[in-house]
Amino acid sequence: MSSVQLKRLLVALNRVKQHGYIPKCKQSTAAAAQPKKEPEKIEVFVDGKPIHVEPNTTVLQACAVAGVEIPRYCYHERLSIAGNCRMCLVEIEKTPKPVASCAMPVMKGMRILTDSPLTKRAREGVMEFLLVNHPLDCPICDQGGECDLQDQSMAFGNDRSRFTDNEFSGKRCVEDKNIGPLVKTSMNRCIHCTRCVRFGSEVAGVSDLGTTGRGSDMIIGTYVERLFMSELSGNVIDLCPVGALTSKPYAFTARPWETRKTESVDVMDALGSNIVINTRGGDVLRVIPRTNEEVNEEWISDKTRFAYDGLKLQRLTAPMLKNRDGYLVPCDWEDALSVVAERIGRLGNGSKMAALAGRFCDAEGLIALKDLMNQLGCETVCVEERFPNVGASIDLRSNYLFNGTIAGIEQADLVVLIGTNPRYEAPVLNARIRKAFIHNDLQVAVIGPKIDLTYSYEHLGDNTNILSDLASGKHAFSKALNGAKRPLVILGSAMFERPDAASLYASAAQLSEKLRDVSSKEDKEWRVFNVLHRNASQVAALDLGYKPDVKSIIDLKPSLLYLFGADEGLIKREDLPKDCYIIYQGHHGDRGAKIADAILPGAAYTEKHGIYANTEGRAQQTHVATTPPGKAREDWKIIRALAEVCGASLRYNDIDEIRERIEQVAPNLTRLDSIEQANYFKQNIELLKQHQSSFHNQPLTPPINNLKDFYMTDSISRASLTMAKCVKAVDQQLKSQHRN
Amino acid sequence: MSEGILAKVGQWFKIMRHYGGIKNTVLSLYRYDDLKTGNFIGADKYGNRYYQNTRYFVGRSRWVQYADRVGLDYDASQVPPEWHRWLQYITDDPPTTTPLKKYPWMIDHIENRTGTSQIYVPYTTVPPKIQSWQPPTPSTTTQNISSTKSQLQ
Amino acid sequence: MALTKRLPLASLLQLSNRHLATQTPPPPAANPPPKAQAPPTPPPAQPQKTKFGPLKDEDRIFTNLYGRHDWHLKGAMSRGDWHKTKEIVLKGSAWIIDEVKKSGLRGRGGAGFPSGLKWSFMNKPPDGRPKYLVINADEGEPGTCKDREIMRHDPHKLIEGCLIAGHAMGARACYIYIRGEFYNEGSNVQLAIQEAYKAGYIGKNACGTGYDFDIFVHRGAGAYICGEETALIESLEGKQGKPRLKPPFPADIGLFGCPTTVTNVETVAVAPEICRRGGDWFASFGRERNRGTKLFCISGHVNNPVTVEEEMSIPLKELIERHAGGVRGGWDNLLAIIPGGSSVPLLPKKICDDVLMDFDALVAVQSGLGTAAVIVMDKSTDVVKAIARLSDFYQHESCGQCTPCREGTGWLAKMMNRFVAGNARPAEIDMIWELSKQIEGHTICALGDAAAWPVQGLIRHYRPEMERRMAEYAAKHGDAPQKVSASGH
Amino acid sequence: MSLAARIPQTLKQVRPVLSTDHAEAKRRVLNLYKIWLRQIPYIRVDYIKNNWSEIRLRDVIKENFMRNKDITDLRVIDLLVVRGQMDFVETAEIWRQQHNAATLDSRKDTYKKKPAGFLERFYEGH
Repeated sequence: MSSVQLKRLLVALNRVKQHGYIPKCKQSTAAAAQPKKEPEKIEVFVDGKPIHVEPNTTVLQACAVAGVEIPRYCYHERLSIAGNCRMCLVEIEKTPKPVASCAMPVMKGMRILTDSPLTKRAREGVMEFLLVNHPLDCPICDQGGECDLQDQSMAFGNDRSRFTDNEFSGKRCVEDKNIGPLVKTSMNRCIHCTRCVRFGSEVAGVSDLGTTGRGSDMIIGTYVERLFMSELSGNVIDLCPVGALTSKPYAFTARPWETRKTESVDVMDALGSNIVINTRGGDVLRVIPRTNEEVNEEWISDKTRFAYDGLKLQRLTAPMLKNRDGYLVPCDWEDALSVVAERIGRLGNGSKMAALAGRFCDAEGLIALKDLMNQLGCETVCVEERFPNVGASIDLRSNYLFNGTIAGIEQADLVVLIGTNPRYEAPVLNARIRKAFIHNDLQVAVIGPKIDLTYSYEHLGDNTNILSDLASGKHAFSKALNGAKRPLVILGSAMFERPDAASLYASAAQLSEKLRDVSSKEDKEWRVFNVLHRNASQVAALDLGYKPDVKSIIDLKPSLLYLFGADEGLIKREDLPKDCYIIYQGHHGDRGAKIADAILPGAAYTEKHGIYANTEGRAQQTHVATTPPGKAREDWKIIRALAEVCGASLRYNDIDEIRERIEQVAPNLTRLDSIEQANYFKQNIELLKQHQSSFHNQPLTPPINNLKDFYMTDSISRASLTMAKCVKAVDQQLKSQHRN
Repeated sequence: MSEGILAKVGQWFKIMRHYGGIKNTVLSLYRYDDLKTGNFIGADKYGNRYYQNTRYFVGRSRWVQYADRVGLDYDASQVPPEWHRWLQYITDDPPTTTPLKKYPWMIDHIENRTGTSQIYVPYTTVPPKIQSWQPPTPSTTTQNISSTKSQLQ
Repeated sequence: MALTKRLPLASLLQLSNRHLATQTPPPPAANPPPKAQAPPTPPPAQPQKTKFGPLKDEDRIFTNLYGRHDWHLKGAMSRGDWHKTKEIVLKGSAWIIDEVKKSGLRGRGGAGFPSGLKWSFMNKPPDGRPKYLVINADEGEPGTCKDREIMRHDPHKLIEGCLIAGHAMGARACYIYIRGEFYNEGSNVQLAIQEAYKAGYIGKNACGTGYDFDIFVHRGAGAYICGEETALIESLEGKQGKPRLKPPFPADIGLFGCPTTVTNVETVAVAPEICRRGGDWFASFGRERNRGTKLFCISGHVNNPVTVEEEMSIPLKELIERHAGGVRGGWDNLLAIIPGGSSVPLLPKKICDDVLMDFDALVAVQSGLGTAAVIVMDKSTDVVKAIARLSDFYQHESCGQCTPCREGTGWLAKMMNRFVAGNARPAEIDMIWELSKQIEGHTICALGDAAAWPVQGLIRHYRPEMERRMAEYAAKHGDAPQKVSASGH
Repeated sequence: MSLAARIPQTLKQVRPVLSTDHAEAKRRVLNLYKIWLRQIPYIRVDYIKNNWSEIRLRDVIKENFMRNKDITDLRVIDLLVVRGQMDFVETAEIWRQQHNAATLDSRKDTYKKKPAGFLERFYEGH
């Protein structure tokens, strides 16, 4: 046993001691959701080996259960079955022809032969046909090394070529399409598996891609040259089994075996999509999704996938202090920390100090900053996104979480979206809703503007009265609502910016509680009320006791303000007293750095071990893919060092110790990959009863309602050239004559 | 034997004649630890003189006496390329008999400057991986953040 | 439809004579029904039949095949259509299916699936979904022009058949998918439907039976593949005409997700006559398992190309000699015959001499009855070029959905076109054989098989001819025809 | 986890490298130590730049031997002896260069120590 293994074992044992259990990686909601009677299993034989599978599984899935991998191109677990590549042909005893295993349901006593001469010959034949018109450009193809066609032709193809006819007439040539700044096409390589077409129409909900032509003239494309207008368009790159659709920003950058893969978590939205960061030589080369059934399945949004080039631009790489002329100049850490500490010390106590945390902050940095500020006597430690102070407010976790869980959407039968546009606030969540809409007949109702959500929904209107109408049962939709067995009410966090956020929140919570009375008959544990956050740091910040109230900072008129990655521009220089000293700690020179007097360069999410809690309250951690650039340091270390210079004492010296500290404050944040259930709706409702509702007249409009605004929302994506190109492309598309 | 001695003495005189007096001979011996006689083939414009004596074995049969002004700081890189090719037996025609063609793009020969203040220092030619944020300075406006955007448009 | 029916003047007289003979003796309204209804019809206890054809005129079902008479409702009724349809419908679906089963009718679209069995698949307990009958009138098989004749000259037979077949399977409506090029045929069918609606034969309370049945005409856009049943369904639904995966079969999930049966025009059109005259009557024609009469479309190098109704199992030679005026230049001038439309392998003369025209006999000689479109080729034909042309056709008509067909048909066509000149090595004949085997049976629909079979037929029977051409070409252009290598792409 | 308990068992079964028992191994080690000590005057001359005194050099040699004093595995001891002989030959034959020989002295610092305090380490960049 190596020392590393030993250490891990010790850590695990430690965990057992602390929690009494080893935190499970993934709870299977699918298993929990099927208490119903198990259908009788069918016995089939794969290469003579008997296995039992459920009826309605396909032959291919049955083989997978038996541990036999059937080669495939067109088949994909999350897409409908096309059955057109014919690579998955297997022989079944007593059938004259080989059958396409991806589409064939198993039948009792079926004897599947995956290794018979007939099967092998069929695969070989299909491989040969696929390669007739596939160009031999593997050396310059970006898919090389992770190409299904390459791998499978090695495994199943013939070792001789019979393509004599290519010497007479050549291979098929297809014009490359320009479908936007993200996806590069090389249509000669296309093998017509139609995965991209199916993804577009089934998951992304845009029918931009399709097939035209017939026979060998069939081509995948957009018919007229236009943009693939989807916020999930990058996923077709992963889906394409060959190099026909590849990443434009990543083009000709690296081979997959050269890159170092780091499993991490995305912070571009509050969903916490699981990602793999590919790096080479300290350079983030690309971001690809990682499968997590509970969160993102295997999709990620374009912002998640392509905004990484923002991590290389506009970075803060050295501490900066203002010189005598009032301009920021780079300096050493020693100087920066001592000057900042001196400014803090000059205040005497922390009552005139404030701190504001932004959207990319990890739990480690958040707890360190909060500890420091509290030790210095400062209580105004806020987070950028607001939350209404009504009822129990943030004291009960269930008030600000997406309680129903993302995977829970698939069990829901009705979703009410209040003032949110999930398509652009959490694209992968929207794909999940669409999935449920297609497969489970999920009914969706929207309170807000009429927007294109890629699925049809009942539009209830966009004014605030509807909420009270729904709650009182006066609304026409109330009947459907009250009949719902597993409803979900999703409240957009953008609504908390409104002046009547408290009333809005109260009525949404009350409505949810009312619906829960019905749903609890079906499922006692069903949780109706959900908040869809937009900021990755929000839930962890609230868990750690940050105040969701930016206004209190302005009211305080602080003489020192600590901006921790706060780049939304909620506090302007004019709002603060003239002599207010602003410290900015973060990774990008954005709105926060512009108004700062001192800059402490921190690490971006790819450069640190950080815990992030997503909108469901699921704690997940990022890992170090690259080191912070220049003199930048991990955030909690900066604060820890500053504390030491200030004379405050933060008692943690390494990542394990700070996580122990987090555990003292919010133990759920250290139980990675699991959701701590929160269930205090009743109590909150009691408290909410005291609230007097008063609504404003302005319509419930989420801030981002078209694709153009989706791309650049935060300091990383604002710095990203790729995202800027996307904005431009969408702009052009909207102006072009082929709008839709 | 005596002939041998006579021959040796004759040789000495020959050498001294070749070098032009006792003083020059001693100086030469001091500079090169060697005294060779041969035909003077030519001199370049830096003052290096080139000799040949085919009685020596190939490899030793051609040599250079560096310009007097360099003293002991002579260096093989002081030989200009047109003489280098003769000196290294790349050609048998010295530039005195067959001068090389002159092109306008040819620059003057420069000796190796390692160890001097004009030393060659390699530098990176690739752009930096990380582009730092430039804080507003007196000369720039405050439009830094949107600069990437404006570059694009 | 390169091979349209052309009637030389000489045969015109003969044809019309025969038709007159059909028409004159029995008063059309009176003659057939008693046969169907009369119980004392002697059971067909005939001894093993050994001689098949020619069909007697009174046994013909399609009595207006040549358009000599009025195709409108009135004329059709005078030929016996819509006679006692109500009674047939009222006998119920089980009786109709039973009668069709008894008749031994096999699908006339090419695959030859027993129709009674197929229709009975639809009689599952209802689950709330409507059922549909879809008529495949997308007749695009080269050499075939039987449905076309029915639709333009006898549309009421089809419509009456739709009603009966539709009732047999409990269909709510019927869609007739007519090939786009059949403009006049589509118009005729549409007019006939209008007439039938007006007469109350279809629509609400069809024929006064209390059964509601609607018929819609849908005109295709001329893709051969839309003649495949699932592609036809897709096309009807407004999608690209590309075959669906089976299972699920259309009888479970078909048009608009409802149980659907797709049948050929001829199959449906003979149904009323079978019901009227009894399944036993129909079963008295042809050999065991190949019962009934059939429309044969004879085209190519014959003196008198014709579409004719004949008894099943009629010898091929007799069929051609009797109805098509014989092969151009005499039977000895015959080279080969494609017996069932372009997608079946061709037969050389020595097999044609005594082969019977039915499903089983042609399968026995490694061909097929298909749509019974007999394409005759005399000795002036370049047989390799003819098959190469068919390969081109299949390449053009492949839908491009599944790999072996999309890539394979093009490859076959490329090779076949080289074989025409002989620009290939003899070893490539084995290769193309293997390729065709790689396509056959590996595709979603049968188009892959259809593309492979003609090539296989050619190699089976004309390999020496192909090798001769290659040798000739090699002699003319130097030894090796091209830089063929085993490894080069 | 009885890793320690298993070691003697496995050791019994393996083939010896040189020594069959501890007495023999000890003899080998002492022999090696002696030849190193005898070489001291020559090392001082050969590696003059290190400017070793005789006492210092004796300490260095002793320290190098004492570093492995707790090793009980015969095979390991034997291999260390072989290694020491190789080092010796290299030193005696002057195959080593001055700075290379200097590495015999472990107290000669060739790297900077990592700071222990958090702040110092922070400034260092850790």
